[in-house]
Amino acid sequence: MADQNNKPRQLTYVMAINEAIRTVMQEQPNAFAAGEDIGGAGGVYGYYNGIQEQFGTDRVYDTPISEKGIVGLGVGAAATGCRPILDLMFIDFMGECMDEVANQLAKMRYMFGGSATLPVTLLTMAGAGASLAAQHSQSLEAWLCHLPGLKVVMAATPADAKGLIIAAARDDNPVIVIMMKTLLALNGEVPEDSYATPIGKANIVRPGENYTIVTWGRMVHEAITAAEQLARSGLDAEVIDARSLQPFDTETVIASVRKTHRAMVAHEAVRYGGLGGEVAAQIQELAFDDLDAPVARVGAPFAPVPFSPVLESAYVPNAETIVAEVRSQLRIEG
Amino acid sequence: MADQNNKPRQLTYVMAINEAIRTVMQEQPNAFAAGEDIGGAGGVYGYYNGIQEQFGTDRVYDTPISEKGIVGLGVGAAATGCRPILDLMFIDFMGECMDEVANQLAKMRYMFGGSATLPVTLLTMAGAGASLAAQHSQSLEAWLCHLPGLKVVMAATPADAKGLIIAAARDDNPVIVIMMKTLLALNGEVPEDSYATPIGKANIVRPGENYTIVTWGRMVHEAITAAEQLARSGLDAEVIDARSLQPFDTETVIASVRKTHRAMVAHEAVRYGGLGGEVAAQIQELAFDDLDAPVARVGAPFAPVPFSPVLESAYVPNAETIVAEVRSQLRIEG
Amino acid sequence: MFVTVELTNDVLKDMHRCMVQIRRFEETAGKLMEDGKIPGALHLYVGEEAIASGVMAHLSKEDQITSTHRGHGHLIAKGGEFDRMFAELFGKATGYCKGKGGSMHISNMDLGMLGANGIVGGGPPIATGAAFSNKFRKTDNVACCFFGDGASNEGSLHEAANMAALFKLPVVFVCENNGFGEYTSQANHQAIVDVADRAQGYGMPGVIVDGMDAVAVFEGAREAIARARAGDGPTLLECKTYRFYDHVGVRGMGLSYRSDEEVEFWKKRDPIDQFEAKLREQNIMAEAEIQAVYEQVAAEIEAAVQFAEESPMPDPSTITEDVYA
Amino acid sequence: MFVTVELTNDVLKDMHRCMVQIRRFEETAGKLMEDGKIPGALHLYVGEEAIASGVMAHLSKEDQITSTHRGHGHLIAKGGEFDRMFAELFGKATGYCKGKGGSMHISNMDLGMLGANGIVGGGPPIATGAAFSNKFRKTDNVACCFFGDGASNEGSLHEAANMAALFKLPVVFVCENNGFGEYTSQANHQAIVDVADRAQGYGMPGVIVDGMDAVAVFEGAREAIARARAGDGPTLLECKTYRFYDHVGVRGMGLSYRSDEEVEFWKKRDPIDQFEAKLREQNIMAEAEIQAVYEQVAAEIEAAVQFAEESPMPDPSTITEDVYA
Ligand SMILES: Cc1ncc(C[n+]2csc(CCOP(=O)(O)OP(=O)(O)O)c2C)c(N)n1
Ligand SMILES: Cc1ncc(C[n+]2csc(CCOP(=O)(O)OP(=O)(O)O)c2C)c(N)n1
Ligand SMILES: [Mg+2]
Ligand SMILES: [Mg+2]
Repeated sequence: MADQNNKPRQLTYVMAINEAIRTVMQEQPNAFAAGEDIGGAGGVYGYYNGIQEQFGTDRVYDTPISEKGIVGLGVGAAATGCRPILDLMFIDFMGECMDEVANQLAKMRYMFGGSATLPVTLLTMAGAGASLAAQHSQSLEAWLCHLPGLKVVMAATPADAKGLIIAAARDDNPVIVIMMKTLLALNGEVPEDSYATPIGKANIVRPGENYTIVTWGRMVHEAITAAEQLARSGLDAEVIDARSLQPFDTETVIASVRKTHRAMVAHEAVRYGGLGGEVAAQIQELAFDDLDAPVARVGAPFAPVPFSPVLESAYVPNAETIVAEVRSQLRIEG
Repeated sequence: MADQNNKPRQLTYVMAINEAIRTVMQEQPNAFAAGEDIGGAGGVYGYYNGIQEQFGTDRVYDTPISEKGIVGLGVGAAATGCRPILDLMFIDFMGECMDEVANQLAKMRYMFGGSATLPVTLLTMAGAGASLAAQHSQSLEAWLCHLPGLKVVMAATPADAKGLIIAAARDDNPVIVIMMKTLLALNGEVPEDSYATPIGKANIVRPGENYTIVTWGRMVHEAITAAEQLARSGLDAEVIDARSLQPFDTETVIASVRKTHRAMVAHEAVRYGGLGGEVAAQIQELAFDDLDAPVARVGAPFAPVPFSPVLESAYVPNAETIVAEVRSQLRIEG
Repeated sequence: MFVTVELTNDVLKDMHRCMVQIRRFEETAGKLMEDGKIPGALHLYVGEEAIASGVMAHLSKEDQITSTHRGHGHLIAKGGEFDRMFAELFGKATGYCKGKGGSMHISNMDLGMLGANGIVGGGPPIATGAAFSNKFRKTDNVACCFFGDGASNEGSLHEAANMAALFKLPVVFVCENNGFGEYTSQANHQAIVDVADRAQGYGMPGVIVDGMDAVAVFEGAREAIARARAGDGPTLLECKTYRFYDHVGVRGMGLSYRSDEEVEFWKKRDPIDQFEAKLREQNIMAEAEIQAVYEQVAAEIEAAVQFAEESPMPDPSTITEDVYA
Repeated sequence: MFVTVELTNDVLKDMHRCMVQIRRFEETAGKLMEDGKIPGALHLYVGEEAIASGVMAHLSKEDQITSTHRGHGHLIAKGGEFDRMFAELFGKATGYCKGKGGSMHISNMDLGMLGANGIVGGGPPIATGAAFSNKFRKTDNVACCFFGDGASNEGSLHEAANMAALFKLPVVFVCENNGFGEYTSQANHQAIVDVADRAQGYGMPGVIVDGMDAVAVFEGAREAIARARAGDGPTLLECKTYRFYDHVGVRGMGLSYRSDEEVEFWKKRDPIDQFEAKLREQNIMAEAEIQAVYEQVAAEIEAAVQFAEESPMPDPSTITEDVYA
């Protein structure tokens, strides 16, 4: 329902997820949801609240703690006519089901010469910042993007959380939707109708003239903050929320860099071996002559995520890290 | 034994692995080996031939087909005073034990504040070219290099196969030694004594003046062949076998690029999201002003590894792919 | 209750033909591999034919199976055609997977064959998913999951079996216990003799049958499949069997992991020989009729090999096709 | 045979003190979390104290344990000191893990406590490795692996249990069956009532004890540990128990996954209350002596919390330390 003043409706990220799942369940009779504690409990982060009540235990399943089993269930069900929505509570648990994700879900269609179709949507939560330590705070998108056969998207706003989940569910390919635990309470405008955020299309969230920041997930907000700070040094940064990491919208990024001549890729994942390397490599490959400075990268240091809040907050990249990196890249003083 | 003519001894890659394992078992009383079919059968690729006979069933264990169990066995045994040599037949099976590798083996020391020491050596076989299709042909080093706490090395020659395994076993950290199935029959000079190939040090396998190819694994040989072809176009390429992917010898690479001004990273893994992105990003970060052209990248196309030999041989990058990429990068005519 | 397949003479003859088809297909494939015509790894099903034949006698095209690295027999019993199978093994464009899968990924969705699998233990969670789908879509179809004794030690089977029992899914876990995982004997990979002992721990029945006797497999499968179709949940059906060839390929690697006596003992129990002896004894098939089967199968195979040989290789431009829908 | 620990009055008193220590530690930690002093997630062991106390009564520092996300009680029973434990929960530099691990990774190698684990099912393969090491290094030490009913459905347990039985390793798999994995009841996560039913499928004994009765746990553990030390292999020891607080933190989330009656039923079986009643009844400890324990523990905890509060935070420069040896 539109609100009384007819202002666009605001929704939290967590409620946007919830609404997206409800929408999908309504639109697709063959969709079912399965995951640990998503039924009676509504999920540990609450984004399944009320969904089992609404759609019944025939559509929403609490599963055993069996991540291989859950993903395998999705593969087998999808290959035989269902449209599963799977829940992997934390992306850190990907290790438990990486065979099912990498060797079955991603490859089955190809290995079978195109005869299998696997419309699986896998929702999972990533990111640090909640003092959950090394095994509950990772950003592992780089593993997944290296796997032909998967699509990978990451939602930075409530609107995209809803739109990307709906797009994933409508897609006939396996799509992994990465959500951010630190954004759950974030409020934002979310259209009430059913809509899909196109997969493969980046979003310019802050237009700018002379610097490009390519980023995703929570870091989108840090980048915007950083851009505002940088504006004071006369740098007008364009912030691009990549949103879709696989397929990646190289075109939008390159168009921006051709205009701005300087770029950075920023993500929360460990810097070494992160997807930022891929993006930086692409930028210099395709816009080499346009670059006035090397493409900078921001990511977490080469260590697991520490528990202690003082360590964790120094570990996780943020607006300050971005600003500092830009300054050092462009040799801007203080 | 040195051979009669006092020529340096030649050994195949597979026999070099075998000799390395024997050396380690001899040097380290707390070393044991565990893996599928490595005992009685000597391993599916034969590199364990005779080792159980020599060291006994108390040191060399056939395990059940339980990859999580195998890696977990290594973690628990290493943390309590053993020096396990684990065998993961194919790197493709990493998905089965990624939790144990990523969340336990790599992180235990850090999570425990430095109190646990995990001298685990994990041997595994990678690469395409044997018509083994999508689940037995992958190159997944990128997953592993993104994990703080692990070291990752890759052997391109018999001498390095031996030296890197010995180095891994002497290291007090978890080291993953990636071997290449298509190199098993490769002959090369291998010193008879016990020696460690330093982890963290790249190897300039072909010095050159005006082009740098950074590569690893089987592609080292393809790069050398490519360099010879390129020499005919007046390009004198330096070929660097990175050898150690984590830690990575950035210094050697950058020194080369400062000299040559043009560079490429080539690997067998899928190009998108491969470690080549990281290396290309580093090169342009650290040697931007030295670069006369964008850093090029060669890797497999964005698809799983196909079975059919005609498809597979077109899929796997080789010397021709490298040459073609260099030509297009430098806009050299055919 | 669902009507189950009865063991009529026609069914017995079908099972016989199926076993002969598998045997001849595998022997031919083995030779073609040795001749260098089939690349890659080939895991032959020879010796274990009674299992695929006995189980698949109960299944329609709408029922699903998941297979293993040793999957040709399962596909043949599920209705796979020789020509497209050989074409796949040859890596040809006309193969079931357009040459992209090969032996370890041979599959046909239209026949409900959800793939051989290069990952030991890859099948059980997928079969459980298919069974889930059967129930969710309110069909009375059943999924049968083939796996080996070696695979029984993978965590994937544990998770799938528990989930299948919990949700009472129409799936039958068929353990093809041939006593070895590659070169490692069962005694060296688990401390139990009967994999069926694990069933109780999931809350499902565990049944053991002679996997060299197609009728015994048929009867065991009948009950398990009926139970599944009736909505009473999964069964673990263990079939004791033996593979006559090496783990991969035809000839042994010169390894002494199996004694000659052991191999001989099992070869005396050849599932086809035993079955034919009974067919003759009970006057179900005369010798000539049996021979006719061999001749027909030989002709089919010859034509199929020719089809495969003459088929075109896939075009390299197709490498990046079929990655996404 | 190894001499096992006898159930002397001193042992009973130690077990009592241990349970009180755990209870008070957890209650204090819960309060400190609610006061915002402990960040992150805290899974409290209240209600399950009899298990850690009863099992650990048999272990020396050289014996190892692997724990779970609910690990404080295991560490305390293994000899963990309150001050360094609180310091870790606070994220301080003086904590057992220098603030890098927190509640879910609390550990101490010197005490043979190979870590709480944020991964459900993370422990079993590691415990199996420690047991392997004990055998390999020819010690008579044993590893005890704690895991929950929910964790029993993870493939890791399956693989570890099979391997442990196969190699006859000195390990005891202690299932703390509190009837729930998070908010999902056992009936909704497995089709069996007794996790111990799974033991047979690995070739090891499965034993069930009352996990609210420290003496029953002690006796069950005695036999299992003796068996392990004697080289006769692993045992699955299932302890039926209940957690009194919520899955994470103290208060329920307003979820109705457990009825008030159920909670009340189990609270009447409080392991400490029951144990103290017996101690009094059998004149092993007088009320005053019992009260003295509480007072001592309270003082210890107070001092430890003060230590933790006054300890310095780790320096951000240490972030990249302890990654490699
Ligand atoms: C996850 C995984 N681990 C190991 C292998 C290598 N491998 C292929 S077949 C096989 C033996 C399987 O034994 P079993 O399940 O008994 O089947 P069988 O070959 O006897 O039919 C092994 C270990 C694999 N393909 N996948
Ligand atoms: C691999 C993995 N999956 C899921 C979780 C989330 N999780 C944490 S505790 C828990 C429940 C564990 O239940 P149980 O093993 O019975 O232990 P209990 O909490 O009851 O002591 C779950 C699902 C996790 N931490 N790790
Ligand atoms: Mg077998
Ligand atoms: Mg529990």
